[in-house]
Amino acid sequence: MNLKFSQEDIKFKEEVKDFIMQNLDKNTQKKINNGHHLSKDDLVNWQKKLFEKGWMAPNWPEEYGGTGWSITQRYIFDEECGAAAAPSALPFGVTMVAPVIIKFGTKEQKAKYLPRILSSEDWWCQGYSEPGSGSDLASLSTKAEEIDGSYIINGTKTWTTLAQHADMMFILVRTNSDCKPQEGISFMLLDMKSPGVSVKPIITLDGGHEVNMVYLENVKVPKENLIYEENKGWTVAKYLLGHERTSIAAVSRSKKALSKVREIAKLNINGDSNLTDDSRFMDKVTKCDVRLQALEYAELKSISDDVKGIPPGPEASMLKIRGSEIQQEITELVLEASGYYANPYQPNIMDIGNNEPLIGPEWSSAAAPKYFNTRKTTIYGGSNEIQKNILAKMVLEL
Amino acid sequence: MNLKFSQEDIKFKEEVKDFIMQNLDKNTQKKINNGHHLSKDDLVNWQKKLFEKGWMAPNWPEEYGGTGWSITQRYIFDEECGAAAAPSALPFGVTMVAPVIIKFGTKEQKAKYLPRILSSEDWWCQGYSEPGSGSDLASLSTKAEEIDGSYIINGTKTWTTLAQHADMMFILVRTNSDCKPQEGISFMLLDMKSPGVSVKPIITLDGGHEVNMVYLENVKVPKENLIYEENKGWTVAKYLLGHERTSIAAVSRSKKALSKVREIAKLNINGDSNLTDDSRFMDKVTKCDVRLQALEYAELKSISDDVKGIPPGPEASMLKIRGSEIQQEITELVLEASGYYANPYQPNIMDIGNNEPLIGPEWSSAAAPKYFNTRKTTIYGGSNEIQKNILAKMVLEL
Amino acid sequence: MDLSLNQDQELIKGSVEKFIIETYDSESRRKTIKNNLGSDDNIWKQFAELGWLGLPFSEKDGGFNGDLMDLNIIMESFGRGLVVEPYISTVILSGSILSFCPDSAIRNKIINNIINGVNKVSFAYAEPNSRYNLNDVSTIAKLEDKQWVLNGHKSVVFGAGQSNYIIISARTSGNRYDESGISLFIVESNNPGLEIQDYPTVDGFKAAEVKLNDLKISADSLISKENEAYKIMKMSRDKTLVAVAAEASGIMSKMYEMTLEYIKTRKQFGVAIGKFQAIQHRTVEMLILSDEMKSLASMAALKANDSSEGNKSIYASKIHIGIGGRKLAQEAIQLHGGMGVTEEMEIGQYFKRLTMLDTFLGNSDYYLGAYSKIS
Amino acid sequence: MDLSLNQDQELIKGSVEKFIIETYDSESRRKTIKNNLGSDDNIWKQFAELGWLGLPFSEKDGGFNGDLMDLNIIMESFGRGLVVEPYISTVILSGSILSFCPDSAIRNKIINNIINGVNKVSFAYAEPNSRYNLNDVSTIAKLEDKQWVLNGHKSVVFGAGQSNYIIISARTSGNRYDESGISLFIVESNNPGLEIQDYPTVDGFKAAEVKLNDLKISADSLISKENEAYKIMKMSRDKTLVAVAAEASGIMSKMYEMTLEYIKTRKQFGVAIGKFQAIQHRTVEMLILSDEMKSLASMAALKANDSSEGNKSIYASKIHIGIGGRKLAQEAIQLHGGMGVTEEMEIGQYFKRLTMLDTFLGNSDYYLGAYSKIS
Repeated sequence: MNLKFSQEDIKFKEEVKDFIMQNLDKNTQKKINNGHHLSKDDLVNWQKKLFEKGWMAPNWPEEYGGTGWSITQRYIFDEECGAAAAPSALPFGVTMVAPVIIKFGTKEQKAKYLPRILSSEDWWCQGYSEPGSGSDLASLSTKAEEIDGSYIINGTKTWTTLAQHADMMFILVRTNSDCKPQEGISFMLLDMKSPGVSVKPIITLDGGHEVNMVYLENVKVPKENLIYEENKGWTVAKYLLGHERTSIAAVSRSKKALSKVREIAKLNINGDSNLTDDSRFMDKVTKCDVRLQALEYAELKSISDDVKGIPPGPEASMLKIRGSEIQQEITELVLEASGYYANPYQPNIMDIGNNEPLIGPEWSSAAAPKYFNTRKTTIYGGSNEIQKNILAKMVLEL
Repeated sequence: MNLKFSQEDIKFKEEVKDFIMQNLDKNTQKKINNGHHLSKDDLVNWQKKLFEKGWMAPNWPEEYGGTGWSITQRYIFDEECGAAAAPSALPFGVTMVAPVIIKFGTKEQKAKYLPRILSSEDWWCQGYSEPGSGSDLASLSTKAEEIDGSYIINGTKTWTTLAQHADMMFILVRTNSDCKPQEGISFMLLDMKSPGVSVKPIITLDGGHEVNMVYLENVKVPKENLIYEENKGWTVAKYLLGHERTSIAAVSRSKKALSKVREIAKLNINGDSNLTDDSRFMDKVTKCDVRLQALEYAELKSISDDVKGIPPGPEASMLKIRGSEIQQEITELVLEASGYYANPYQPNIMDIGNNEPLIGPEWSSAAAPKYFNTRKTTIYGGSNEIQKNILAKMVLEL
Repeated sequence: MDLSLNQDQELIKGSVEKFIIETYDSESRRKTIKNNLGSDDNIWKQFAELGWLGLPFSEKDGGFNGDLMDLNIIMESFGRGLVVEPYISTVILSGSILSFCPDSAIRNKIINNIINGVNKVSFAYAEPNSRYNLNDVSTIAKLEDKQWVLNGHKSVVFGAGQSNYIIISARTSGNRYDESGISLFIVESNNPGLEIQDYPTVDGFKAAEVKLNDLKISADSLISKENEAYKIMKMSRDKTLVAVAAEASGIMSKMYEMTLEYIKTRKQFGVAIGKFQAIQHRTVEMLILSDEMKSLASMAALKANDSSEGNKSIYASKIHIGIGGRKLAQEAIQLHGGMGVTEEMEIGQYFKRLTMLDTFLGNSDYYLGAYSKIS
Repeated sequence: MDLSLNQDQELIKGSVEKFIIETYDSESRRKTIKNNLGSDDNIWKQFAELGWLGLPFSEKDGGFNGDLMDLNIIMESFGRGLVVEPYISTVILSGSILSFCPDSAIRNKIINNIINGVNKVSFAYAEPNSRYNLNDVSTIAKLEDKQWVLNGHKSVVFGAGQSNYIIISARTSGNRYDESGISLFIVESNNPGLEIQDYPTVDGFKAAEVKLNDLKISADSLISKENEAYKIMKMSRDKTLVAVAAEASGIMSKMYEMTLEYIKTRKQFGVAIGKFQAIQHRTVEMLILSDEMKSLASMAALKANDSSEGNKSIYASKIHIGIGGRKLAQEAIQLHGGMGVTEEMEIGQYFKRLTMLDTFLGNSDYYLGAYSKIS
């Protein structure tokens, strides 16, 4: 066992650094550094750079456009992107639906969708949650009926992240009601431009518009958009769940965010002294760092398994639980550091063209909204309670 | 609303102080101050002094020997006993079985037992838990069968505190098995000198002998020792549970223990400096103090209700939960303060006649064993999990 | 010792509870916030009529001589109703400052106008780098030609943009961190030497940056004794903390109740999620945290003036807002699941307010430090 | 980067796991403790035969040149087996000290005797008021007539009463807290200048107060360079912490497993208590805490020698013992209910050891302070 980098690895690290320096938009970087929301353009522009470089899909097999990186290279890439405050690629396409298409898709489906994901031509969203079924996903009631060789879908999806920009949705629908809930679900690909699709914003606590209700009224989905078999959607969904593992822990982003907290602590924001002299504050930073070190090692093991082709186990749930908790703790630290300057509400201060005068330091301008909004990380992607249920069942066998 | 003392209250406070100073044995006090176990004599000697003064039973109605104190006097008495490290009277007699006898007992039962409790002639223990039923008390299986006008009891009780010294036990037994578990239980008084009673020590984590197994083999209990009605023992037990409220929070003892922690922190145990300079340590003391202040107010409200004759509600469970947690936290603080001197194991160092040399400071001599042993406070008297179940049902109505 | 409310207190409690339930609805509150008003005039008028604006002032000053427990009662209900009007900043914080200042025409006039609901007043003490230290004052006041000339930057002054008067702490002698040498001035908010940058706060209140650019005010604008304002500021802050604790107590009890209600109705896996034991135990913990806040807020109100225990109980209550309050608030959101993070649900509004209350006048870390010094 | 064990490591792991499961039973362990022996000679002999006593020493010194990951593997199993023999105090702590000291006849002889299992050695560093500071040394060593004369009181010296040699840190120059001026001496434990008060520790180990009353030893007993021992002490401590983290990891994983087993079998209200969701979620948290310990222990072993990250990872692992470890230990006892607090149940033995490991070489608060200084 060792954590050493080879000469090649060190060269690769330089290459990644250079790439980021030359391609990452400064305003995008500033937004991430200060906890502001990214625009669609911020994200797509970055993803297109990645695509041009061939680095859009480190988690895919090489034959489909994956990078073929070793565990060390994967680690280095994540680390450098985090350290430079580069955006993470939007997961719904490249990290979520793509592995599903690769595993279960037909040749035609692969040929049609994978290249468009790689090039960021399609923006994907996830149609899972419904108003009546959040944690209890299997109880979903959006219906797909087969009529004249197509599926006709009716129902409502909710918490659909960034659906307002989406071209495609992967969706779980009920194709059979006369069986156990899990056995009547299908996994489909739905064109968001289809007639009958309407998207209504849900405004979150921070005042932002990231999530949506998506109403589906007699939406027609061609049969070729079914993934795997009818009524086997649950199998597909479970596979997908396990494959989120490396992105979900957000280790490199949290490392960057925590080092940003350390930088903030060095500023003179408490009279002539700074927060590094405040052991109360610094101990919270350290405690967070301790857990983050543990998480980093766990993630490394997980990437290592992934590279070796070992299928993900329920340990992804542990990464999710701690990763989300740590993300929240870091936002608390920034909030605490902000003092009174956590109060001003200036959500759009970093948008291009905004001429409002900035109140207080840049780094605190989104401290409170970011804290509010980050409460979601323990709720979405399978709430931490659900993750604990999964671990209790799968690992503890209770 | 006010928390002020009247002139009379202040006089009473002086009287209590004087009484304690004149009557509390110094070695007993030293043991309490340093977290060591008390002997039977330590406790009985103190209780006899209380009896002589007429202060043995503040929680009883005056007609049976209670003190008739106001809420303020109750508060003052507890406070001063805590502050002086005076023992609390053993609860099983005066706080637990006595209110039951007063509420449910016959004239004869009252006449026979209450005076002997007041005078500490009888040492009581509690026969509730069984090896197979801890939290699930209603599932108890110790059987009482009526034969020739007496009950014959067979079964095993466990976690019986200080049964090795006991003259009497109040016991829950099953008198009917053909009904809901709660409906077949009776509450009885059992003479520990009866043939068929045998007591076997359980040694706890700290190496101490406080609890026991009590084996009951064909133990004869006269019918007049039944409390209330046959099969109504559950009603009696529930009544008793609510009446533990004022003693269970241990506020005044915890206040004393925490002020002792502050004293320890002032000693030079870290080079030339002391722990009061260590904000890590002191913040834990403060956080504990904050909760203790909240608990004190809640207890005051509870005593206030008690004095007004308002029957205790499920808020006793909250006192139990926080009171036990705080007791544990304080032992952690002493353990932390002890540093390396938490290591030496000298359980009997304060016993009279022990000639071992003391290793390290007196106050740390029981730090670790006390911490180990105090884990029990969240387990016994209805574990904190059970208290939460009770609150969920009775207060939250879930 | 007496732990029951007296008759007057029962009356106040009854009237404020009734007002909150019957009059202070969340729709109008949201409208006030959305329209960036900071306050609903009609509501403020009713506060005056009900006597709440005069409650903490002495009879001599034209007030009702309410004690801290009266204040506790009002503020607990305001917390439950999530009152967004600047009662704390005008009546309690600025009001205390004024009432602790020596008699003067301007002091008495403004107190009178606060009580009548005619004037709102803000207290500008914080500065960009002062964090929570009242004694960290870089704003300078100099006497020139019988006028005071003030220069400096006061940050996050609650309600400043909607106030008629602003009280300003400024240094008249000494060095930046000295406790002595601080004086208090009052100024009309339309004085051209004031630059007021008004903005909404994340929890629906209003605040402003107040910059003093050669602000010139008359000699009688000095309302404290020269150089001796620190003690008044500290006393006013501590009194305000009693109100803050009560507000937090109201918010926490309400959040607990809303969460309890939610888990009784929200179904997953075919049953109300309140049937799951893990959820039950966590909700019980919320109940206890809320109950502790109520105890600490009452303790602070009852003990505040006790010389040896007063500060300990006040600081304890403030510490619990930051620790117990944050825990309860996070659990409330978590148990509301996705709904908890939507702007639409009321729970989030309480969450935001409670979060910001921790920072107000010094957060829990600050008072952990303060507590260590006095115990 | 490679996260899998190499062949040698797999071999060590296999052999130590086998030994713990097949040979190291809790009955004999309890007998060793009860008889106040501190160590079972037969077990120690097997340690020597299996090569574990020589593992961390270099080949030049007659050892097996094991790295920190090898040590991690051994210690994790020792944690699971709750090994009470003084492996840490003799082989790791005293062994590291010796190996970092410059070559000398006595150094080499004793290392050899440790490897062979012939000698046990203790390291006496702490003093009654030194708490966890290695540089707080009041014990004085003076050179008189070509002999060193030592006076002082060394406290809680693990295994001193059962050791053949004791290494002593003493001040040869400078003031009480100076890092420079500390030297290391080795002395046979039967030297009449040593007064050894032997006692059992609360977790089943042995320790002693060691008082030096004009202890006279030959000039070659100075094993470090004069005045320059501090760095050696710190390096040895940090290396020992890597072993401590691994032991804690073994203990925590075992406690988690024992608790899981218990909640699967213990029935209340007619079902195994592991069926209750509140219990399940808490046990999951234990699993995560245990997993974190394993990650941190591995991280510490892999990074220890990295100049920029080494100390951070070591201190992080020690902090987690005190925070995560204590939490897990308390939960393990709580979920065992009454059984958890009996001396008879194994869980309590693990609880005690893990508790005391937090204090060993500095508790979590101490390393929170140390961490702040280096990050």
